[in-house]
Amino acid sequence: MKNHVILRIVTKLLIPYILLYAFYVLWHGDFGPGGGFQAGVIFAAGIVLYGLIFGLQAAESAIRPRLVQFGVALGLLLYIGVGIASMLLGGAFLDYDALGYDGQHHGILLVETGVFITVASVMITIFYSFAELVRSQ
Amino acid sequence: MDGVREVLGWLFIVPGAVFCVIGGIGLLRFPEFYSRMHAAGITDTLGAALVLIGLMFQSADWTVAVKLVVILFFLYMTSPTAAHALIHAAYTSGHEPLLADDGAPRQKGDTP
Amino acid sequence: MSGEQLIDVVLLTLLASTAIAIARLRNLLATAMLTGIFSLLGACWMLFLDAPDVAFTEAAVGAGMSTILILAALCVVNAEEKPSRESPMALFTVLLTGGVLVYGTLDMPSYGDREAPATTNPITRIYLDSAHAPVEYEEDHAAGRDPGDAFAIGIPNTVTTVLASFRGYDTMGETAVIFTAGLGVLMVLAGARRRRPDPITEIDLEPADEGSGE
Amino acid sequence: MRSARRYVGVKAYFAIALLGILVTMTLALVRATLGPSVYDRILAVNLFGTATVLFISVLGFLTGRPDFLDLALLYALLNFIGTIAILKYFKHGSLAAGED
Repeated sequence: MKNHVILRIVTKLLIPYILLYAFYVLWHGDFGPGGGFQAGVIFAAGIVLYGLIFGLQAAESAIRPRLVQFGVALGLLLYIGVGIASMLLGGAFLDYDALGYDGQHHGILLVETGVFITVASVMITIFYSFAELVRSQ
Repeated sequence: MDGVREVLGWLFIVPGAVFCVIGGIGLLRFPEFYSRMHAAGITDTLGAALVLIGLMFQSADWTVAVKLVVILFFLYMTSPTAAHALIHAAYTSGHEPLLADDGAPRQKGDTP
Repeated sequence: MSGEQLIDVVLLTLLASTAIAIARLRNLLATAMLTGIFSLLGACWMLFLDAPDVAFTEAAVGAGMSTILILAALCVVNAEEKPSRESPMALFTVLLTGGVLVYGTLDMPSYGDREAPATTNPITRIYLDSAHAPVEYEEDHAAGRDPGDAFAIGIPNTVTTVLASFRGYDTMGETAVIFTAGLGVLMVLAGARRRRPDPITEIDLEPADEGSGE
Repeated sequence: MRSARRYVGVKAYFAIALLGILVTMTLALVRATLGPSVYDRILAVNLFGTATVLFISVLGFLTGRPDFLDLALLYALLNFIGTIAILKYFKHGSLAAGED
């Protein structure tokens, strides 16, 4: 697929928009359909498209597997961290009102970002694992 | 204003839907892959464009119209590319066209 | 039959026939493609039932990932399903389970029922009212008082509010489930990779430079 | 209950377009099921994806909820990936290969 000029050019044109759309879904989820989970899947799909066209090697040098494995845990930690922060600030666990002015809004955005990081990382990790499995056979 | 919208709706959306159905019928009835590709192209480009342009005239809000333009742009970017990749893959892997250049069946087969 | 019901019936018929086709086909690649169609139809149907958030999830997963993950799994196994014996016992079990499930739905309120618990329960009102912004919140905050209405959150999309704020614990659990699933896949596949060392194919990876294609 | 009030101002051409798109979907589904070669099936799935984008857009206008268009945009962006993945699997037998 790498020698396929038309596919490569269109993919290069398309991937930035897919990633941008993922962030739109993440941060616009308060107002329209969408949220962290959907955004994570869309982001992962963009990376997977890059891997499909330019090869696994190129995708892994763009987004390193170590980084992705780090992200799998980071997202969940961010989620729990918001809960603990609201406890430290005097509220209950995950009580966003304790986070200050407009705390609900900020708390929800932070939590959704955590879900986004975990979901995107898990999806990319699964793709990398399967692709490497086939390559090493 | 509403009358103009009405007329534009009938002028764009209904023909768009008709072209979609035509593409679908061609996809089902044509004898082999390359001619089916041609039929599917009608839905992918003409049908989709007419329906989406017709919807643009119906939208009450400019953000909705912009979203429709963006949808049309990405459809026009991806579906011909996918069609090109598909036909390239089929041709290079030795999938021969069933019909000769003059439209006569090249071989006895399942042509209806 | 109203037009609305017509569309409902057509969509459900298409879903059922896709499912039957998936069950009948032996070629697993074709099955993967029909699964994609099933997901597209499912998203359309959920959207038709006014559930854009659920449809959005179905769309993102169905169009983006599930086909790719099925294909990735197909790379490892055979692409043709082995013909299996059709035992009457299995058919009986499936029919029994399906019958029990259908029997269970008889107790549920019918579609669009005004008296359904989901519409009469007061919590529904609280969830839906939460979209209003807390009116005097800014002054309350400046004065160091608690806001007047504890349930006013001020986010227009109620689904996001319920998922991330009212049911924040549930969503945290779901994230933990995804985390565990990723961890499981990583450990299983990494183990499988280590058991089959193949130094030759591991080494001959071409350097990734983009310009070589033209 | 989805009230009938929402459909009072309904335009007939939206309903006609919706039915036409449903017919197209049915035809594409039949081709995807029958399709003798893999390429026919990929073609049918691709067409089905386009029909879905149109269905969602028209449904959004029919029910007066244009935020449905976010979904149509998502499909317009992502349908491509599935087609490419199937093609790549069919040609190379793997999703990881980098060279053609």
